[in-house]
Amino acid sequence: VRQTPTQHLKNQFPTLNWEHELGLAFTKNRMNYTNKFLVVPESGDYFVYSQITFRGTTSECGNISPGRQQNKPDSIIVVITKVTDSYPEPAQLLTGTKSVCEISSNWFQPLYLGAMFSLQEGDKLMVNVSDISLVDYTKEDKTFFGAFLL
Amino acid sequence: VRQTPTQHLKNQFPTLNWEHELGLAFTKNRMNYTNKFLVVPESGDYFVYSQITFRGTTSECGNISPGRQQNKPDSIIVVITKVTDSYPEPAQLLTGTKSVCEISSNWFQPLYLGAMFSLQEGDKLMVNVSDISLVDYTKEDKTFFGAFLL
Amino acid sequence: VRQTPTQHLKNQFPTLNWEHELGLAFTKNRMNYTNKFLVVPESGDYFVYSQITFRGTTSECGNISPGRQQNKPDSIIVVITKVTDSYPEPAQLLTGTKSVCEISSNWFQPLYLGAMFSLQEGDKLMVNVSDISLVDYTKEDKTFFGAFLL
Amino acid sequence: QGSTPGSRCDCGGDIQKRYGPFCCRGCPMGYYLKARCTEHCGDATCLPCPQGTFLARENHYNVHCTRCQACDEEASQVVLKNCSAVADTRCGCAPGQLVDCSVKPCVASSPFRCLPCLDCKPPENHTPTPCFGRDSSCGPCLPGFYEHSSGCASCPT
Repeated sequence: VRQTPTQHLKNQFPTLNWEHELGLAFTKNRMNYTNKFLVVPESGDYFVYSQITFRGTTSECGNISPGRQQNKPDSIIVVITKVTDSYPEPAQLLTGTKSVCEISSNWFQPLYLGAMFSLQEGDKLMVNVSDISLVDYTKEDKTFFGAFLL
Repeated sequence: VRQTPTQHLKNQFPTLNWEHELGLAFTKNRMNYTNKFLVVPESGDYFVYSQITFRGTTSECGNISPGRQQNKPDSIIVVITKVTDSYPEPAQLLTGTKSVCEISSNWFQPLYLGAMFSLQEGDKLMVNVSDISLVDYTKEDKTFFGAFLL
Repeated sequence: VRQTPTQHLKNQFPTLNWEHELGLAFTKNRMNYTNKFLVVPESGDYFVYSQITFRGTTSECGNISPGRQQNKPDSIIVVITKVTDSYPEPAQLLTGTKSVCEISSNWFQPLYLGAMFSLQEGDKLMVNVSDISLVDYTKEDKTFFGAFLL
Repeated sequence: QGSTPGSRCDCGGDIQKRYGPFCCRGCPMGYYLKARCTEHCGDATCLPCPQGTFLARENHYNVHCTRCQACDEEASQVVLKNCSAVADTRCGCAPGQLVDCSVKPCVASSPFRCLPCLDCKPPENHTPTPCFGRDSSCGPCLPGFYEHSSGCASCPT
């Protein structure tokens, strides 16, 4: 599933939009992808995973001068979220969160997540990130999202 | 499985204690959790995984002054260990080890591990970390541990 | 599978060589390992994963002096690549890429990758890294590579 | 290959282990369990650990041997003791080199690299200090000598 960045839900991290048919991406066994969500076709235990590669230029935090006070770091966050009809609020299933305070001119790093969950038919899975502008969506082997029934 | 930190085995990294019934945590198919261990119910190939989110304040290493000598980093380590009654010593199955030398006022980062192993009925799996005080156990989507039969 | 470093294909990152029978390593169900490749025994959906622990001493980038300009970072890269008879070029299935600019005297960190792919009988999987000399091959729980049929 | 013949056989202690109807004696160090015993109080079938693996404990029932660790050549480590069927590889530093732990705090399993000992000139003027103790200095000068740049010079008389 390849990602094209789009802002989505209010007062929540932006949701990534994925491409699900080209290249390595595929959906089968009625696992469906619509409007930013992987839709669970049948109840069961699923292994859900994602990697997001982030990249950015150095921020104020990495800008060190003699005698300076230590700065607060920036951060990169990825959240795999479940939306279900049975409950009005999304549930955060998996969160990868890392501080970023790099002294180099630019930086890049991946966050990987994966775990097993009991999901219900019709549950929807999405990926939210702290800042879409930091997501490296250029190649599907660096940023991806998937789930399979165990 | 949510984690509540407790010191455990001598001359070995401390073992994490997990909560295994509330929220996203569950055990099924006779996979049992007792006294810090996931207990393997039947011999077979299992995918074992864990993510530990660490967080800390900056250490001496990140405290840089002009012309200083480079400091040695701290480190964060997570080990998934197997204990079996067929051999008197635990076996390290998976190890995530990362150096930490942050210049920011504080830092946080996850270590993720996952792989397939041939396990015997009765084998026990536990998670050890280099320093329990650095583990972010506040949310189950950030720090988790699981295994499933393939 | 343990790794012993060897250079391999032209104009491509070096390919890691693995040991596949000792300790925790094993192959079964006709999954075969020959000459740096895991060979897919039957067509189907496979979960493919690897962790590479990298370690190094600090580079120029981490060498900071007052009023200095920000340096370009080094990088560590791991790629799980598929080689198939049906197409003359390898396909990059998974890539972990991280910038490295550490101020400490040395550093070490893992990159983990894992995802599901539809593979054909006879497809071959290998792991390439940006710099073999940075790979920590000393223990099998830190650097590993595997795949299983779903 | 079995372990301690003629000992008590009641599966009670840790000498034997119950496998179904039988009490089996385990395998000695350096061997892994190939097959369980097929008669009460019999010996398990044990085979030697393959090259590159070991098992250090007696009377066990492990079906795999543990892989030997490798020494980190990039960190100038050397093999102090090769892996055998009963003990893991022991890695360390060559003579004239000191163990430099890669992290702080340093624990037994911490990564380390080997650094050349400081070349203390002239050695005869220095209190002899084992290499590993000379983390960053050559040690005090002998009486009648004083620290001078990187060596010990004789005190003016």
